[in-house]
Amino acid sequence: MTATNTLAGPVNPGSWQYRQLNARAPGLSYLSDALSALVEDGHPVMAGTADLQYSNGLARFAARYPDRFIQFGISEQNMVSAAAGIATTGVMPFVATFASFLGLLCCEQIRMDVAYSALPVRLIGHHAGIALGFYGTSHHATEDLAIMRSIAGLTVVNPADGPQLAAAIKASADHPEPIYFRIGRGQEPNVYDDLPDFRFGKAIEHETGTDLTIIACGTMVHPSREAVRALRASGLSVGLIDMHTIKPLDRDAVLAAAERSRIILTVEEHNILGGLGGAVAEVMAEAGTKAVLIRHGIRDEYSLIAPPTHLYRHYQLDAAGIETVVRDILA
Amino acid sequence: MTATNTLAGPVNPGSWQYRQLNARAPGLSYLSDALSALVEDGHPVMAGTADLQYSNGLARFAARYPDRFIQFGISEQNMVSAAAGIATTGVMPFVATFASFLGLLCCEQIRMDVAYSALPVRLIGHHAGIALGFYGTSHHATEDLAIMRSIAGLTVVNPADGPQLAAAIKASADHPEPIYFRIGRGQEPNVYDDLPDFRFGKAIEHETGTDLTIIACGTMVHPSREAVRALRASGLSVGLIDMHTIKPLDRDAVLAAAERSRIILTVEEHNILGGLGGAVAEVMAEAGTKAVLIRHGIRDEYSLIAPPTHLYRHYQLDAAGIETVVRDILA
Amino acid sequence: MPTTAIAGPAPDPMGAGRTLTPEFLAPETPTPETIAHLEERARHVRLETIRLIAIAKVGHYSSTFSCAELFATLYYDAMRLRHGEPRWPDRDRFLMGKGHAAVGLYPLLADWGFFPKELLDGYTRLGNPLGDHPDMTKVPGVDFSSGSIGHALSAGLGMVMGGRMMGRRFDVYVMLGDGEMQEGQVWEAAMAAAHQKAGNLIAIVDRNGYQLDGQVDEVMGIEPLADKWRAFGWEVHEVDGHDVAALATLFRRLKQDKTRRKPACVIARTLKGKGVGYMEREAGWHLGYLAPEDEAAAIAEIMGQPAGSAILQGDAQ
Amino acid sequence: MPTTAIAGPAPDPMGAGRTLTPEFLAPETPTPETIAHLEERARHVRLETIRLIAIAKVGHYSSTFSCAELFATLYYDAMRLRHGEPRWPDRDRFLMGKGHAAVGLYPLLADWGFFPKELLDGYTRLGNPLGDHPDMTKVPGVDFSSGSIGHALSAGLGMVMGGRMMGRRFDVYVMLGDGEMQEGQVWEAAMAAAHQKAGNLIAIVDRNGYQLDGQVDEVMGIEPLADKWRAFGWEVHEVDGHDVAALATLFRRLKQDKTRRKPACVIARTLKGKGVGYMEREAGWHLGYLAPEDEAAAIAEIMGQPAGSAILQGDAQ
Ligand SMILES: Cc1ncc(C[n+]2csc(CCOP(=O)(O)OP(=O)(O)O)c2C)c(N)n1
Ligand SMILES: Cc1ncc(C[n+]2csc(CCOP(=O)(O)OP(=O)(O)O)c2C)c(N)n1
Ligand SMILES: [Mg+2]
Ligand SMILES: [Mg+2]
Repeated sequence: MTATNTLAGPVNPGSWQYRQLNARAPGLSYLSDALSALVEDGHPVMAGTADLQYSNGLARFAARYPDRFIQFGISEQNMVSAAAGIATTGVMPFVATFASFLGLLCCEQIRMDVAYSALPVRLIGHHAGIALGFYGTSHHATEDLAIMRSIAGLTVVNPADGPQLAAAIKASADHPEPIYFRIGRGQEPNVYDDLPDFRFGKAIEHETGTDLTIIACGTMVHPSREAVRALRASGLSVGLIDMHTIKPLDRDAVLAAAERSRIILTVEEHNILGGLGGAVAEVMAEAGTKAVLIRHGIRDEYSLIAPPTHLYRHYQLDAAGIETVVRDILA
Repeated sequence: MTATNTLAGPVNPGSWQYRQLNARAPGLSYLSDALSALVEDGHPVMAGTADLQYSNGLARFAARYPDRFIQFGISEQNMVSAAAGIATTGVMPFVATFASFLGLLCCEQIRMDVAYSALPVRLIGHHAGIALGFYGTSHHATEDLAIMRSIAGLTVVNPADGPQLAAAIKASADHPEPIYFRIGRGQEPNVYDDLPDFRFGKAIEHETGTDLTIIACGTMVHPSREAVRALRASGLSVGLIDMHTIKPLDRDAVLAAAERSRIILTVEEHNILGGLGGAVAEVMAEAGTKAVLIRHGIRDEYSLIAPPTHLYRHYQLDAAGIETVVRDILA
Repeated sequence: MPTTAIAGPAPDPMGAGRTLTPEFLAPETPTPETIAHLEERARHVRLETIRLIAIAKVGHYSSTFSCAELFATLYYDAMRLRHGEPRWPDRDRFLMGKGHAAVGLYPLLADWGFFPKELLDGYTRLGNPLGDHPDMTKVPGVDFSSGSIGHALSAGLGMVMGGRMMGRRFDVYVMLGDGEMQEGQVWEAAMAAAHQKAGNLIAIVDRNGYQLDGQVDEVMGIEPLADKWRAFGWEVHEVDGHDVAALATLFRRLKQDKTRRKPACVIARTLKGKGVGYMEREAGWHLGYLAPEDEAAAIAEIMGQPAGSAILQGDAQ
Repeated sequence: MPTTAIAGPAPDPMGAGRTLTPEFLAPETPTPETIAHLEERARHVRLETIRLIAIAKVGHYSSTFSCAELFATLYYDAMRLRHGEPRWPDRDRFLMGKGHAAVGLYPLLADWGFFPKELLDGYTRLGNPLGDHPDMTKVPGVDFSSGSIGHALSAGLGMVMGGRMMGRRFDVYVMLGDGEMQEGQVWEAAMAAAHQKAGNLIAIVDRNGYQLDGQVDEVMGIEPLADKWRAFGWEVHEVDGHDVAALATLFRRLKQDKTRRKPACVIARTLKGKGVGYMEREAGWHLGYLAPEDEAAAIAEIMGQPAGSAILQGDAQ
C-alpha cells in the first residue's frame, strides 16, 4: 500500500492506538472467548457494553456475533436495566464496563432490576481496583466489592486471571443467581492454566501454613503467590487461599485457615473496609477464632495517581510489597 | 367557608393526605428546625430535595427560607452533583431524599463529586432500612451503610432520633468532611432529650454489662434500650452502646465492650453484611478480642412487605424481638 | 373486531381547547359496547383502588385515578394476553415507571386469572405478594418490578431487544409519570430505543400535571414535552387520557402499524385524581387515606352520583 | 476592547458547506492580533498534549485536539480570570464533562500562574497532581474534578445556584463531549438549568463526531442535537469549533448578553484529532501513544509543515 501524506498513520512499532488494545492486553481475549464458547454450547448469550468494547475486548465477540452484541453508548444505567429486561425473555445477558461505573454508578439498577428481580444477568466490572492508574479516582473501583456484597441475591466473583474468569463464565451457565464478575485490565500474569476447576463459593487452597495464611482475591492472587513462595523458601510457614468468590464466602475455608494459622492476612485491590477483608472479618469475629486478622489493601483513602505498576509498588500490592508486609507482621 | 360540592374535601378527622404528613410524623420537624437554627447562627445553609419535601419535612424549611431551598424534582443524581457544585461557592448544602435513592442511586455521584472532591456536602438519607414497609424493596435501604462506609473521606452518621439528628446537624457546622446522615421516618420514639451531647465518632454508652453488650445504631437504639431494660430487670448483665457514627467507628468503645462482655450483639436496620455489624467485626477480628460477635438485622435478603411495625416484629427488630434474640443467645 | 366511525372530533372533557387529531378518528374505532365496557373497567380500577387502600390505610389514590382509563384500555383492548397464562412468551408486556399506581393494576391481573382474586383482600399485609409497588418475583402477571422511578423504559427496551433475539414479536407498553420525565435514565432509554429502532416499544406518559411536591411545571418544568420526545427520535401522539374511545383507537392503530421503525410515545392528558372532585383539585392526594365516611362519598362520586352530604358537613381543607 | 468587523462569513475549514450565522459577525469580533494569539495558544495546547502524553506513554490525543481552539478561546479571551489567583471567588468557572482532555488544559492553567510550570514535566508520575483526569483537590485552577462522564453540567449548575445565593455573578462554562450526550444525568441537569433560568450557564458540546468505540451516530445516535437542547429549554448556537474568531465572537456576545434567562448551549462542530491528518481519520486515536519518530511527524504537522518523511517510511495502519 502506498501511503499518502494525509492518510498515513504512524509507522513505528512503538506507536499504538485504542483499537489495538487487544494486542497489548492479551488477557482481554478471555471474556470474548468464554462467551463465544457459551454460544457454541447453545446458550442464548447476548453481550453488551457502554462504549468500551476495546477496553474489555468485547469487540472480539462483537465481530464474531454481531447479532448478539448490543452497543449502549455512554449510558451504563440504561445498559444494566435493559439487560434485566433482556433476561426476562430467556436470553442470558452479559454486560461489561469499568468496575467504577458498573459497581458504583449502576449500583441501584443492579439491586432493583437485577438482584431483587432475581434475573440471571451477568455483570462484568473490568479494570477494577486501581488498575487504571493515572486515570484517577473516577476510574478506580476500590468500593465495588463492599457495595456488591451488600446486595442480597447477588453472587460476587473476583477471578484471579483470564483462565479462571473463563472457567467461572462457563460455570455461570448453570448458576441461577445474577453474578457480578470483578476483573482486572487484562495484563495480569496468569495464575492458572486453561479452564481450571471452578466452583462458585469454593475457595482454592494453594498452600497451607501455620504462621500466617494469606487470603487473596482477584489480581492479588498472583503477587501473593510469588510472595508466599519467597516467604516459604526462607522457612516461614505461610499459606495461601484464592478466595475468588466474595459472596457467598467460603466460611469453611476461612475457619480452617484460622484454625491452622495464628494470623490471617487478607490481600485485595480494594478498600480494606467492607470488601474481602470485611467479609473475612465477619466470619472470624462471629466464630470467635483465635487467629487475628490483618487487612491489606487500600487503606480507606483515594489512591494517588501513577502508572498502575508504580501504584502497586507504592501501596505494597505487588509481590515484593506483600512479602514485606508479611515479614513485618511476622517479625 | 362554604364548601361547594366540587371543592369540598374529606371532612373526617381520620382522613389525611400527603401535605399533612408532618402532623402524622412529628419527628419530621427536627431536620428543618436544625437547619433553620444553623441559618440563624449565620451559616450559609441551603437545602434541597428531589420531590420529597413533605416526606422529609423540608417543606417547613422551604416555607421559612424559600431562597435557601432548591427543588430538584425527581433527579437525585443531578441533585447530589449540583450540591457539590454549590459547595464550591462557600455554601453549605444539605440535600435529602429516601435513603434508597441517596445511598444507592447516587452512590457514584457521592463518591466522585462529594467525597473524592472533599466538599462539605451534607446528605440526608431518610426512611432508611425497612421504614417504608409495604412500599417494598425499591424504597428500602438495607445496603446504604455498607455502601457509604466503603467511600473514603465520608463521615457516616445514623442518629437514633430527632434530637440526636439535630445535635449532629449542629455539630456538622464545624465538621470538615462531607457527611451522610441516615435517618428514619420521623415516627420513632425519642431516645434523647433536646439537643443531647454529640461528638462525631464518639459512641454513647447507655449501660455496661458482662454477659452481652448490644451495639445498636439509628432506629434500633430505642427498642434496644427497651430490651436492655427488661433484660437487666431479670438479672442479666447486658450493656448498650449507641454507635451513632458508623464511620469513623469508635474503636475504643467496641474494644472496651468486647473486653467487658462475652458477647457483642450488633443491632441495625440494615443487612448484617457490611454495615454496623461489618464495621464492628473488622475491629474485633483485627484486635483478636475474646468476645464473639453476633449480628442482628436483615439477614442478607429482601424484606417482605407489610406495614413497618409488622416488619419490625417479623424481623425481631422491635423491643420484644431484640429481647428474645438476646435471651436465646444467653440461654 | 367490528368498527364504528366516530362522527367528529370527540369533545375534550378537560376543556383545555384541545381537539383530537384525525388519527384518533380512523376506521379502527371501538364499538359503543367496547367503550362502555372499558369505562366500566376504569370505574372498577378506581373502586378497587379505594377498597385496597382502605386495607393498607395509606395509598396512591390520585396517581391511580389518572391512569384508570389507560389501564382499562391496555388490559381490555390493546394488549395481547392469554387468560390464566401470565408467562405466555408471546404476550404483550406492560411496565410501570410509576409503579406506585400498581394498586390499580392488581385487580386487572386478578381478572385475567393470573392469580386468585382473594389475594387482593390481603393487599400489603405481611406475607401477601401485593405491595405498593409491583414485584415480578411475587406477583404473576407483573412483567417487571418497579418503584424506583426511571428504570422502566430501559427494562422495556431490553424486552424488545431480547424478544428480537429470540425471534418473538410482542409489543412492550411502558407507562411513565410526567414527573418521571425528570429522571435522566428515561432519556438514556429514549435515545437508545430510537437508535435501536424499537418500533414495538410504546411509552405512555400519564401527563396528569402533578408530582409529589406539587405541579410539575413548578417543581421542575418538563415542557415542551412532545418536542423532547420528537427530538429524541420518537413518534409522538397526544391524546385525552380519560377518553377510552380515543385511547382504544390510538392503541389499535399503533398495534396495526407494523412498519413503524420509531418507538411511539403517547402523551395522555389526564387529571390527577380524576373521578373524585376534590382530589382533582388538591395535589396532596398523591398519597393519603380516606376514613370510611369520606371513602363512601368518593365511591358515590365515582359511581356517577353527585357527591354525598358527608362532603358538605364541614369546610374544605 | 477594540473591535474589528470581519468582512464576510469566515470560510469553513471543515468544508462541510456550513457557514457562520450572522451572530458570529457582530461588532464584538476579535482583532487579527487576538486571533493570531488564540491560534498560537491552540497550537500550544496540541504541542503540550503531545509532550505530556509522551511522559505518560498513553493519552487522549484526538479528544484534546478537537477542543484546542475551545480551550484557547475560553482561557485567553472569554473567561474572567486573575493571574495567580485560582481561587478568586468572582472568577468564571470552567468544568469538563470530558475530563479526559485535561492534558490540554493543564498547560493553560500553568500559564495563568495557578501552579508552577515544572509540574507539567511530571504529568501522571507518582506524587504529581496532574493525572489523566483533573482533580480539584490537587490542581489549583481546576474548578471541578471529573472523569466520570455526565456529572459536570450538574456541578456547573450547582455553581450557578451557589453563586446566586452568595450574591456573586460569574459565568460557568461546561465543556461536554458529544458521546457524553448519552448520559442521562446531562439531561437532568439540562432540564434543571432551564427551570432555574441559569442564564450564566454555558454548555459547550465538542461535536467531534466520535466517541471511544467509533462514530457517535453509529454507537448511539444523538441527532437532532440542537433540537434536543432547544426542547430542554436552552438557547442554542452552532459554530465552527476550530475557528477562533467565530468562537471568540460568540463567547463575547454570550457574555455581554446579561438579559438572557435561558442557559446557552454552544454546539461546536469539530474534528476529532484536528491537526494531525491520520488522527482526523482514525477513531482509534482517542487513546494511544506515539513513539518518538511519529511524535516528531505529528509536531511537524501541527507546526504547519507538511508531514515529514517518517510517515512515509511504511504502510499506513
Ligand atoms: C427514583 C425515585 N425517586 C423518588 C420517588 C418517590 N416518588 C414516588 S411517586 C413520586 C412522584 C411521581 O410523580 P409522577 O411521575 O408525575 O407520577 P404520578 O403519580 O403523578 O402519575 C415520587 C417522587 C421514587 N419512587 N423513585
Ligand atoms: C461514565 C463514564 N463512562 C465511560 C467512560 C469511559 N470513556 C472515557 S472517554 C469516552 C468517550 C467519550 O466520548 P465523547 O464524549 O464524544 O468525548 P470526546 O473524547 O470525543 O471529546 C468514554 C466512554 C467514562 N469516562 N465515564
Ligand atoms: Mg404526575
Ligand atoms: Mg466525541
